[in-house]
Amino acid sequence: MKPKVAFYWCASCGGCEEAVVDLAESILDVVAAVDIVLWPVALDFKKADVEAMEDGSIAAAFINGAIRTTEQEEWAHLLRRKAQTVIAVGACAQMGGIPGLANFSNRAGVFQTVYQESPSTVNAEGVVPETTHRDNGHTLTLPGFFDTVQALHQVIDVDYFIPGCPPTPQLLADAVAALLAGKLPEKGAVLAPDQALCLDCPRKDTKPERLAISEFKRPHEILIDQEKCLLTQGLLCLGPATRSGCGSRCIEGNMPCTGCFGPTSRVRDYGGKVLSAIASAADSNDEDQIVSILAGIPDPVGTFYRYSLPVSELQRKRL
Amino acid sequence: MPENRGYLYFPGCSLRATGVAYEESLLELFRVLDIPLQELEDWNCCGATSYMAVDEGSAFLLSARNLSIAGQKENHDLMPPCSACYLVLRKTQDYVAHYPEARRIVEEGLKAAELKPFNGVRVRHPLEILYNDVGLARIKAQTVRKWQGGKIACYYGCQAVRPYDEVDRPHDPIRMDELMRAVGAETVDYSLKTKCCGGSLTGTIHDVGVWLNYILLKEAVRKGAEAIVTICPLCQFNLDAYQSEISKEAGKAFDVPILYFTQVLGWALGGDPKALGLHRSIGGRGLVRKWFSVSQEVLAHA
Amino acid sequence: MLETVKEAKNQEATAFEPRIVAFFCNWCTYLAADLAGTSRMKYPPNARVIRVMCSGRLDPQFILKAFADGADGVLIGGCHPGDCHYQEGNYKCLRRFHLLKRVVKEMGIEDGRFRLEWISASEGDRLRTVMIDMVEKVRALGPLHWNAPVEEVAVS
Amino acid sequence: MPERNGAVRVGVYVCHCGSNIAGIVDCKEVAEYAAGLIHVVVSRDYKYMCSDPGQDLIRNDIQEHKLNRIVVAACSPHLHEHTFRVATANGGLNPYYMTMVNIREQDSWVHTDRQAATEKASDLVRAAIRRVVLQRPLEKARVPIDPNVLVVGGGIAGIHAALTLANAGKHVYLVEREATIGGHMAMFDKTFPTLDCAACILTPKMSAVKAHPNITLWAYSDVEKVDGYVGNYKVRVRRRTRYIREDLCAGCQECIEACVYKQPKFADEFNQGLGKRRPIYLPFPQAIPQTPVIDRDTCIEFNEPRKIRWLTSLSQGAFSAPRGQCCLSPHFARLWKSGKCKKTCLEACGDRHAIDFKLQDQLEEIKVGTIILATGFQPFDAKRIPYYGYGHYPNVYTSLEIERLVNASGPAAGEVVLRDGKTVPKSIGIIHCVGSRDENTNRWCSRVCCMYSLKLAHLLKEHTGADIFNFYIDMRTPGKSFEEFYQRLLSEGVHFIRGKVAEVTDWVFDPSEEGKLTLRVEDTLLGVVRRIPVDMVVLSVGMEGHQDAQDVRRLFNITCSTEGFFQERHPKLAPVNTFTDGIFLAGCCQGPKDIPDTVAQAGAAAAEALALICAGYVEQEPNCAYVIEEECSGCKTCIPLCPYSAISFREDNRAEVNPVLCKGCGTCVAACPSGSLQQRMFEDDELFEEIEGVLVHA
Repeated sequence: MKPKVAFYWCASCGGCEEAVVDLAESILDVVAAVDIVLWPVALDFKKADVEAMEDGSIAAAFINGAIRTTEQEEWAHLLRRKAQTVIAVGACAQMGGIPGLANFSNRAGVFQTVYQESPSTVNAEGVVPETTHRDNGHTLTLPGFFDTVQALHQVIDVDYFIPGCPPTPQLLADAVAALLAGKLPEKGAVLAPDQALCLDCPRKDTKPERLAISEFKRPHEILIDQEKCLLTQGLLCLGPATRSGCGSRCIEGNMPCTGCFGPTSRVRDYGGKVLSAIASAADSNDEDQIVSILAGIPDPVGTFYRYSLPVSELQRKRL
Repeated sequence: MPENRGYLYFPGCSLRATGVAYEESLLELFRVLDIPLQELEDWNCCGATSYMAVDEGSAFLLSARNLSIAGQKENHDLMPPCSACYLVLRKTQDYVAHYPEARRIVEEGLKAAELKPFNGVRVRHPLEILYNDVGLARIKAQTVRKWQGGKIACYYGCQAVRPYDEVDRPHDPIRMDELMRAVGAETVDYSLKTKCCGGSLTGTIHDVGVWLNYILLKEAVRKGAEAIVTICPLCQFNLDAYQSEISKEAGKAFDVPILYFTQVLGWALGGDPKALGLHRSIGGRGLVRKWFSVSQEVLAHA
Repeated sequence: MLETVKEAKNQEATAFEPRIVAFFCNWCTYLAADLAGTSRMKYPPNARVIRVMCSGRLDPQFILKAFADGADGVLIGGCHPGDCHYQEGNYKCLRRFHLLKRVVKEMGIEDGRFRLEWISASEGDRLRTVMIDMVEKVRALGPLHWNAPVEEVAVS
Repeated sequence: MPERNGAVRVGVYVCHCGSNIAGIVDCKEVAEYAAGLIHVVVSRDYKYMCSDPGQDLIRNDIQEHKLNRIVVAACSPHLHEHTFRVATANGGLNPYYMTMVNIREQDSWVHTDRQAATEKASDLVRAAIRRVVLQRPLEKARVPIDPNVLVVGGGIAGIHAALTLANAGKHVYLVEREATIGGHMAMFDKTFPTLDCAACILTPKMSAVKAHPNITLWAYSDVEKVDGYVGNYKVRVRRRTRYIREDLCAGCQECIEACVYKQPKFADEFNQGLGKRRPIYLPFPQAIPQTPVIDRDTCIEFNEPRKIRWLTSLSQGAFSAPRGQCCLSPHFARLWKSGKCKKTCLEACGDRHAIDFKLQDQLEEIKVGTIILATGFQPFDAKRIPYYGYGHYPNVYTSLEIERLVNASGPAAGEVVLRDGKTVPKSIGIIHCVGSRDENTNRWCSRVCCMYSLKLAHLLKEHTGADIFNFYIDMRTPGKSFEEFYQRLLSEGVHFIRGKVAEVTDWVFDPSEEGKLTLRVEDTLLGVVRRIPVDMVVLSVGMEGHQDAQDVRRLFNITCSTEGFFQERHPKLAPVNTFTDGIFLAGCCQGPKDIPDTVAQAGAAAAEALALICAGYVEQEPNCAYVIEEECSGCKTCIPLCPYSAISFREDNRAEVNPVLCKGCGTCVAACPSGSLQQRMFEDDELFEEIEGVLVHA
């Protein structure tokens, strides 16, 4: 009998699901090899079906997305109960990802933006979501909305992580293969190489031994050289701090690395570390000059914690 | 500052009383130099003398008001010729900048009076202005009456040079000497140039005050000076007014002209002798007449 | 963890005593602190000093970690510019400090809680002054206690 | 984590340091608190941990209780870290399994609240325990010591240090800025309190330096660059040219006599400008080396190019003086008509050909293992106190001028006369503490002024028989037979007036003061203000660090105390060491001191250098950075950050740290974006534990 596999999505954009679909033909091998018991984005299952399953009866649950609502939290716990192995898929599940940037605000702030201030919103009577709403005799309910976004492992015990925004189909396929072959590494591992991107970078030979940045540029400001190391062009490429395994696709696309694969295993606070590396390259010993060079980085938190704010040391903004 | 823009002129009480000659000669000098002076409108007592001794707080407030008015002018160079005015105005700025208590008093006071803070005001003594802004070169160049009078002892007194060192070197000031030499005068090495003139002692502990002036006169004469030139109305008054009394006390007749440096400069640069307040001199009138070739009648109408 | 939370609580209950983590370089500021000691200068006991060889060793992660674990303030002490025992370490520290300061501030930690001071081995008195000043400023800002759990009520 | 180093058994030791710590910190409570923490097997408090019994305690516990980690809470690690590492090693443990907690300098000595201080101590101990658990066993690296020594400064300190080392068979490079060695001592006449002649005791040592086979003497030279580290310093020295070749010059000084200037006419620096010299001169008769110097600024030969420069500046209008009206002395103007110098000195030198106007500065690169700084002091500039009239009244002198004046070989051949060159002073006032113990100038006591003022009082009395008044604040005569010397002076009829002189002035109050300088002073013993007229005033100026002390300090990477004197490693226990290993201090560059103290300190500095040289190697803290290869991505972030270029980039895209070049600052480690650069003794995880430790109660 084929091992049972579940896919679930929490706070995410769906890109990780795309990655699964992007397995293309080889998805058939997967389907052939495993028995998919849950995949809301593609097939219609009900929560009750899953609840009905025996605990631990699912071989592996692939969960993408961050946890930001009570429903997502419940599902996470449910799947943890039913699955032998839980694999956090993608930057959101692993680190909070883009949704994690909401930790710069809170529920009230988010609602304010989404239901009041966003330019496309017309909401004169200021309706905001409520967890329960009575309407002529009927009670409608919505999941609760947390102030703080969390990564999956901050809510349940997670066995493995597949990084990326989204992960490459290759990484997914490898993970599944390893699962089937029972060749998964020790618990807690990130299923990608434990080295920074520079090692794989096609432009690595163009990076000078003594990098000194006197002005930071943003991609839209300059004509980016296709060959040269992006940092030497003054672009904030986070490759030096970011785990490899993505096949340096952004670099190939002539765009700097934004760090979606997260840090390597020894780094506790991705943002802090990459900040340190970047700031150290500021080409001045004069305080005022240093400040003005670094002013070329308009949004340090958004830049360095783009995918990892919820798992950073500070986790969220203190409002 | 750009001298063409001129200066805010703060007369203070002395220059309208015992020190009228100072004001007259100062105005004449700046006229000759073609540097506009604008009198600070609605100025009040600088807060020096009794106030500073009795109640610093109110002294600060008094001078703060003057500073505040000056602060609203776009010309921020405030020129008090009287050393006492200079010191208290300068001191007020300093204390407000460095002592929270003083700042509190002044800020509250100004607010109560609906006055603005006096940021950016520069308090500047005419000696330093003539030396730095006008400069020896121009003084030399504009000298039309080379000094023919006797040797001069330059006497700076205390308040203009201490504790602040912006007017001149605190212990051995030299700028007045250089200005005098610039117009051809010979100055003596006057070791008492910053010693005490008695200040208000002449009014309170009279004989001590007089005694101090006796020392100043005696040494100046010993050094061969025929006149003493001052930058401070109080110094000038003490040295000038008590000469006869001192002469009696000391049994040694003093008849020394006590001039303002602005009188000497004003005359040298071609100012109108009548406008220099020379007729107000008490000591050494003979010499004054001789040196400044001032006619009898000018002196007469004193 | 809970310990600190409890403690944090009853700290607020009683008079608030700021917890300050101080990272001092071995050659200047740490020695200044020793000198303050040998000179018997007195300053408040709120700081816990962690010695590193050079302010250049300071990984921003350390500062973030200190705040995350409940520090009300973090003080970095290094050699004066031009005086670094390792020639330029303090400049590297300065570069990181300015970027990190912005991050920390955006995360809602007030300026006064995170300071970089140049204190040479001979400036025991300056060390004392800085300590006193820092403690007072942080005391005025009140507790930070980042590690105190935030109540999550998931209802709108 | 702990498992990595096997089951961890920590021993904690809290030192009372007598009452130094126990007076404020409740050591017992701290020890008890520690006893309750995880991994702690033994926890004790003890009166003196650094004492033998204290160290035995550690050793025995290690064996008895199978301890494998040690935490000692005591004084600053800068004081006793080594002691306790040894104690740990004696117990059979790797010394780096020990960590120290500073609860004296940074706790008990600076705090007053017992409870708070105790809590602080407990926090720090807790952090140390958590840290020590992770500490790795380490070995010290050995660096060989180059036996050659560089001594900077050829005053009595440098001379004595150099000779001591040379006599021990070590090679010494002695570099002196001036044209001769001898420093200030060579200018002195007699030395207190014994009154033996300075020259008589100094010049033999100077010649010894010149003659010594183990000493390379480079006078008229500057140290320009210092690289490397203890045992292996690379130094570049610029030897300014004298235009006379030391190797060819026989020191006959005929060239000096032969100079076109029949009469010396330039201010003579060595004699404080009281005498005159020629453009080609020897600072003083016994100067070492005995090679004269040709002074560019005053030698005619070098003034031709100057003329050209001057004329061009004229044409560029940089100079306002109208043409023809020459701003230089008529003497120069004449020369320009007459053209270049006749070079009579060359003729005098004859076929020795020692003089060569084309000579250039020479650069010497040397390797030394240790360096002794003996750069001395500069006398306080008396002009900074205008009311004492120095530079204004001709007859106000500085003490150094008087030293030259009373000196038999001085400008006046020992004749003490006023600046008019004839009058012998009948009354002399000596003002102490000029530029010392003074809020307006220097706060510190210069230590020697009282004694040398007494000496000068004695000498001046001897030379002139004048009435001598000493004006002092306090008479400070600590030192062997110093007080006795003071008593002797009292009996010699010298007047002593206790009070700070208010001013030196020429204003006459009563006829007796006519033509004299009057000192106004409050006699604090009589409680009256006095006016004392004298013919001559002597200002006993204090000692300051050289004005370029800051540059020198940076050059050698050592620290200056706030007064501008170089800072010793420890005020009591390491007075000649600096915080830079292998660099030592001798003499007044470290602080004001008299000749005996200076010589003693120079000897000590030499001994410290010898200690290193004889050991042959120095052990380096194993705190250098290292790369975890399999995790390094070769991003090169670290490479430019290393001030010592210790990091190189390998073929296989990995960074590599050269442990010999690495000084262990850890700057690269903090920057490594993948955490694959680490620093021994300061590993990330150790520091994270420590941070958590001080904050989070276990």
